[in-house]
Amino acid sequence: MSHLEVRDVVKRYGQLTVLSGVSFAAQRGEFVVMVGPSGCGKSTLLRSIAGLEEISSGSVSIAGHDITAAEPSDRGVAMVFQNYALYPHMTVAQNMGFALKVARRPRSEIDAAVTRAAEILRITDHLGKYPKALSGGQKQRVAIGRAITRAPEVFLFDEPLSNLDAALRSQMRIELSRLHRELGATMLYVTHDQTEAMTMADRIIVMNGGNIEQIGSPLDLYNRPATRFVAGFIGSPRMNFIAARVVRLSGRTVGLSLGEGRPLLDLEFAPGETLPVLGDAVTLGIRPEALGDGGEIHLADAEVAVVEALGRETLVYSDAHTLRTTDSESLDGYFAALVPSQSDKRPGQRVSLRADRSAFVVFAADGATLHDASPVHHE
Amino acid sequence: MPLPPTPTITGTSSARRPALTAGSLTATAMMAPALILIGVFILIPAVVAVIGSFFDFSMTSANWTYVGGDNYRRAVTDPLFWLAISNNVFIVVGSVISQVGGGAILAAILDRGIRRGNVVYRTIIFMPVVISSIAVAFVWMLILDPNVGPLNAVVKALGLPTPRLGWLGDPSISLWMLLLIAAWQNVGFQMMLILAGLQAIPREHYEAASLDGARGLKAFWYITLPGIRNVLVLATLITVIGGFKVFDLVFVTTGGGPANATQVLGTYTYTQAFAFGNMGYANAMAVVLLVTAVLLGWLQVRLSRRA
Amino acid sequence: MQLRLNGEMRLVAGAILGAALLAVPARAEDIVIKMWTLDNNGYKEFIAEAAESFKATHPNVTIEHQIFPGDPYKTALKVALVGSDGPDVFFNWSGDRAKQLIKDKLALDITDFGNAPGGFAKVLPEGWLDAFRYDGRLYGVAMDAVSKYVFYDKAYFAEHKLEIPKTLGELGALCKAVRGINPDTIPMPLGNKTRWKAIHWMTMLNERAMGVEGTAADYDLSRPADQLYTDPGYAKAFQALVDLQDAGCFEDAPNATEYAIADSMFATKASPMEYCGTWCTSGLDAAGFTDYGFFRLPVMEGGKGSADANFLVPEGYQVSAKTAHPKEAVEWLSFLVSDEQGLKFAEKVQFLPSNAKLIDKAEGVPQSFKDIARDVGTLKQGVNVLDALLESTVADAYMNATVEVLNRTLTPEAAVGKVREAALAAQAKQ
Amino acid sequence: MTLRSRTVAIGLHAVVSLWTLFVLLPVFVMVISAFKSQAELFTRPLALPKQFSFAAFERAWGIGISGFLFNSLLVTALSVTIIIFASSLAAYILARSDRPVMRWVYVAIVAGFAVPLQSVMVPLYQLVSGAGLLNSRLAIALPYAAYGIPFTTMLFYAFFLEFPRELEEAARLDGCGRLEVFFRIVLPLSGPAIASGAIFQAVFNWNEFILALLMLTKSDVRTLPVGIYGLTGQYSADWPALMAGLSIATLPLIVIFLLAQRHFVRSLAGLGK
Repeated sequence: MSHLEVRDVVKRYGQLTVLSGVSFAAQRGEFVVMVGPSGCGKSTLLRSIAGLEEISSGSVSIAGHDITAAEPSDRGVAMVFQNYALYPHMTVAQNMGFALKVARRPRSEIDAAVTRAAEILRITDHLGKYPKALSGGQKQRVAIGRAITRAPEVFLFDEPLSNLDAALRSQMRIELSRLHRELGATMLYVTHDQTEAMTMADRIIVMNGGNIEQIGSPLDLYNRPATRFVAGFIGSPRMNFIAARVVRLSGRTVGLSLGEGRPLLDLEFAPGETLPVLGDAVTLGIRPEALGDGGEIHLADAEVAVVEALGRETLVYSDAHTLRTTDSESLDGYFAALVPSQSDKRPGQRVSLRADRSAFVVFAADGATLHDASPVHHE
Repeated sequence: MPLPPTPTITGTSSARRPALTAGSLTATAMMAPALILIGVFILIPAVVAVIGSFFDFSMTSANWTYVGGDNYRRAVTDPLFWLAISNNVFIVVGSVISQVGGGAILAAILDRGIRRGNVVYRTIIFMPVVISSIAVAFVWMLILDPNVGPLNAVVKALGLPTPRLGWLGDPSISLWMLLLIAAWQNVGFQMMLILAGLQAIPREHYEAASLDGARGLKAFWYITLPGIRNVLVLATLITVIGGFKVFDLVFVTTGGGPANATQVLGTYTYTQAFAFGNMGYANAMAVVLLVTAVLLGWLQVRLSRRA
Repeated sequence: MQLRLNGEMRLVAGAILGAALLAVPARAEDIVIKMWTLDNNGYKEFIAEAAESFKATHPNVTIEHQIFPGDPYKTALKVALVGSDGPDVFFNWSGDRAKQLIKDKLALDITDFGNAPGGFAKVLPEGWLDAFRYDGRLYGVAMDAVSKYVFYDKAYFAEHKLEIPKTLGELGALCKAVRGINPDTIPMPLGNKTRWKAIHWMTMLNERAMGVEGTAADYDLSRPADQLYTDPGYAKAFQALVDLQDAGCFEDAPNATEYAIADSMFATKASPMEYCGTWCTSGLDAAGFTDYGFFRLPVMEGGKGSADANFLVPEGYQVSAKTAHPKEAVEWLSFLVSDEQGLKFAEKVQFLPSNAKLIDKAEGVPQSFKDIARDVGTLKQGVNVLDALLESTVADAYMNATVEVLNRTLTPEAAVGKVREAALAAQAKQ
Repeated sequence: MTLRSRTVAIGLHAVVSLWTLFVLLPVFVMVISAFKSQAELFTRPLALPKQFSFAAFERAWGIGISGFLFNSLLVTALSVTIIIFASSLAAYILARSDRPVMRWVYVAIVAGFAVPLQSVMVPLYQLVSGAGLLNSRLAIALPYAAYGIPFTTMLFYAFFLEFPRELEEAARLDGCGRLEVFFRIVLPLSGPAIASGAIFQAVFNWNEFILALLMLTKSDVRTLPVGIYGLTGQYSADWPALMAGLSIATLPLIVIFLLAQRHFVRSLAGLGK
């Protein structure tokens, strides 16, 4: 049985549906990260699990108990908030011990729990201070410490690192991973930062528009995105998308062209798969790291527009003039390519955009990945 | 490090109710003290006043005679009622200009123009707010006295003419004096309110505006004014409602005189009720005042919510 | 909306009460009489000492004395009499205010208690009893009266060889003479900011123009509507006030001047005269000013008034209709107007007591007070003050009209018109 | 600093200084007058007293100002406590509830702010009288509290809208019920709103006159304004003692204001939102 189980959770505010039937389960000790763009419902889902939002239908259970209707404090969860939510009028120790104090635990037990949590987080020196005397990172540790003292079944994190600067953020990522290992606790972590998701998660839940798009391990999501949305969301820099059209149907082979041009790719559909219709709009996706001046398929000739040296690698944005990416991260439909730094590209330089055929991912008009369609060489 | 085995989930035992509206009983209980007090001491008397406005009775007599809308008809034809209303309107308009305007000017100066002595100034200017209207009225009566008052002495020393009938004895001047006293007492409050609003405007807005070339008046127009719009609405409405409710000040300084010249709804109602014993008529006028004031209160909510 | 017991109920209630009293005849219950008065100098001490003396005959009665500021008392009293915690006995002016309370059955008919042995009705002269007599019944006990005189600075008069005026015209001439000596000297400051100073003038000027008889039917609104306040004497009285103002008697802005300021002008000898009440003597005493004389407001040339009539406003106490102890309350009031207490009252408060039998024995009061008391004793006719005597809306209109006459925003005739208008409205409501 | 900006600065200083002087003059007159004799007060109004005499203060004290002070303190403290307690609770629910009916409740409460006291004075008196609460210091605190609640609720409402909700959510997760969240987290952090609400209401209740006059008829329960007003008699008024009494009555509030003014200004900012 799963440790945390969410079944068909629906959340509506009047006419507006924020969660439309979400289900997933987390195993004991698993670190699950929920990602998605803002407004996708991930925070609402987290807060529904915490009991801070009342759900319209569905159920939530933790460790086998149905807690759908329980008070937040009776659910066995602890939450770490984005803005820390430390009580300004209490010291660090009082903040961390507050839940136990409310539960009328004996003084000695509270002290012991606070001391232990402080040791884990290395904030023992700050126990007597008030939150306003702490730095952002220290505040976040206290917020985590407050969760630890409660010894919850499930830890909930609501974008806990988004208020920290970059260096501190990566440090805290490592700490959180260490903490997860040490405590062996079930953690549900909400973020919009895919790096956090990729680096910390055992499993990632990608949410979009109140639905779960895909659940899987970080590499699963990267390598086998279930939808165009997941493909676009996971991976940095973002995947290049190119609008394509079905221009030829022959048996189980479907020919695609880019824009008005001649067919570029043929797809071989596995038996049983629904074939697209002639004239259907589909999308081709290719990751920037797969795009370069080598490869079997020539996409287009282009002119380098912007070069961003990232250090080990260089990100090159090129303008193909006749062919534009859609849904692009950069402006103007430029193609993004991640190339080794030695390649020494300069703006204005002519390049050829090429890639291996296996690097292409094809998405149907509804956004679903056509996994069972494999590109074959044409020409 | 393993977690201590603390069983924390007790959720299954709760009845099936939504977690966060669970406190609606508590919510009602938390609202209760305020609602009960308001109900008993404001609502019930207000309702009784409305009922009383349809009767003819004196405070000391036990007989209530139902007269329908007579009291309201009487008000319509009573020139003093209209005079009182126009005096109220005068005070309202004058107070908004003098108090909100004056308060805004002082606040603007203290916010941007002056650094030294800021706290001292603002403390002193606010001080009259905490002095009782009774005290204010007595002190000003002394100051405005035509025979021995300092104001006359100062005006005479400047070689200017003093009003023959006295500052409070001349019907054409006494209302202005009430405005002056009210301003003396209340400008500090409005100043503080507006100052608080001004200080809540982020400095970056001014910096950005000044990079865009908007300084001085332009910055005031495009940054300051929109930034304190809500505060100004609130200040204005507090002043307007206060202007309609004005009582203590008029009651003690002029008693509505000379010869009713400064009668306002509050004092005229009081006179009709307690001096003449026309409780029904007084109630009818009180209801007019009540409705006006409540409408203004409603307006306040509307205006501040929209913002 | 008042609960009234009918006859039988009262009998039953009385029987129960009587039985209860009989059951415990030995122990008299403790009685608290709540008494409300204004705050005049010496009042508090006088009541406190009297209450102590009263214990000699009524050991079980405690007097609980509350004092009030002047104007708000009128409101507070009315409100309290209707409410649950009102006084048993309370101060009131004779005139319309007393009449209203009697009409609304809030003041008790105390004729029978008063006529009991030792009752006030056996002590006070008929004239004083009239102050609170309505339809032949007594509704109050007159305690004192205030009168008004023109006080003058004897030294100033002697220095400038000024004479006491015999007529209002001479008074005007006197004012001009004072202005002639120093134009900045205000001959007799008025101080009408609270409106009652000038209405005191009008009270006497009306008498001087028309006599007490001539005005009575207008004052109590008993004259037919078409004749109400049509006597040209009313306008003449206003004109007399205007004439005095034109003669420079008053300060420039009488309607903006506090009465206390007018009083101090005379007390500090900045002004040589003031038309002031008998209550002024204690204040002058306190200011160390003793060398003053006084005279009644002079008569009007061609007026119907009498030199033997003067301002005299009886004040006294009424008993609340709600009191639980009417007998004790009246006994207490009767005690207050006994010969001995009358004397003490004169000594402590320096008001003219209704019982002035022993006034000559008074100690610690200025000679002028005794002189005034003696002069009041020679009056043939007391003139009650308009603001207490008239129906409240008429009184209000009269005070406002007087203010406007002084401000010169109304002519005397127009002012009478305003009063008549109010009187007609009040009469129509009766 | 340029000449022009210096001129402007001087001009601004002058405006503020003039108003400050204008504000101070009457206060000065009040205090100075208390040291004069009645005659001196009226004959030499602008001059300093010839000798600083405390006689007027003694006379004012002699009418029992210490008792009035105590009564005012008691009535003010009690009513302000009730106001803060009831208003903050109500405002908290109003600010946190999304039920449409609560909007109407809010409007109704705000409407109460507009109800003029004198228009309901007689029914109110009869109510209090009927309940047998006349002449009870504590009883007058209840109507005072009722009339203070609307404005204070508005004040708290604005404050609570800005209050960080995560703190309350954290507290709920920590096991606090609604009441506990309020009393252990929200209220302890509402200092500015409490301070300004308390000052406003203290000013009003400390100075309230008409109701106190009607409902407190015994001199041993009277509050300051009524007690001091007693210095004006039927035919005479002791102005120096009046001024002395008013000075005594004014002082405590000025001190309280000076102590609390920092909070006060900060929380006013929330009112306009």
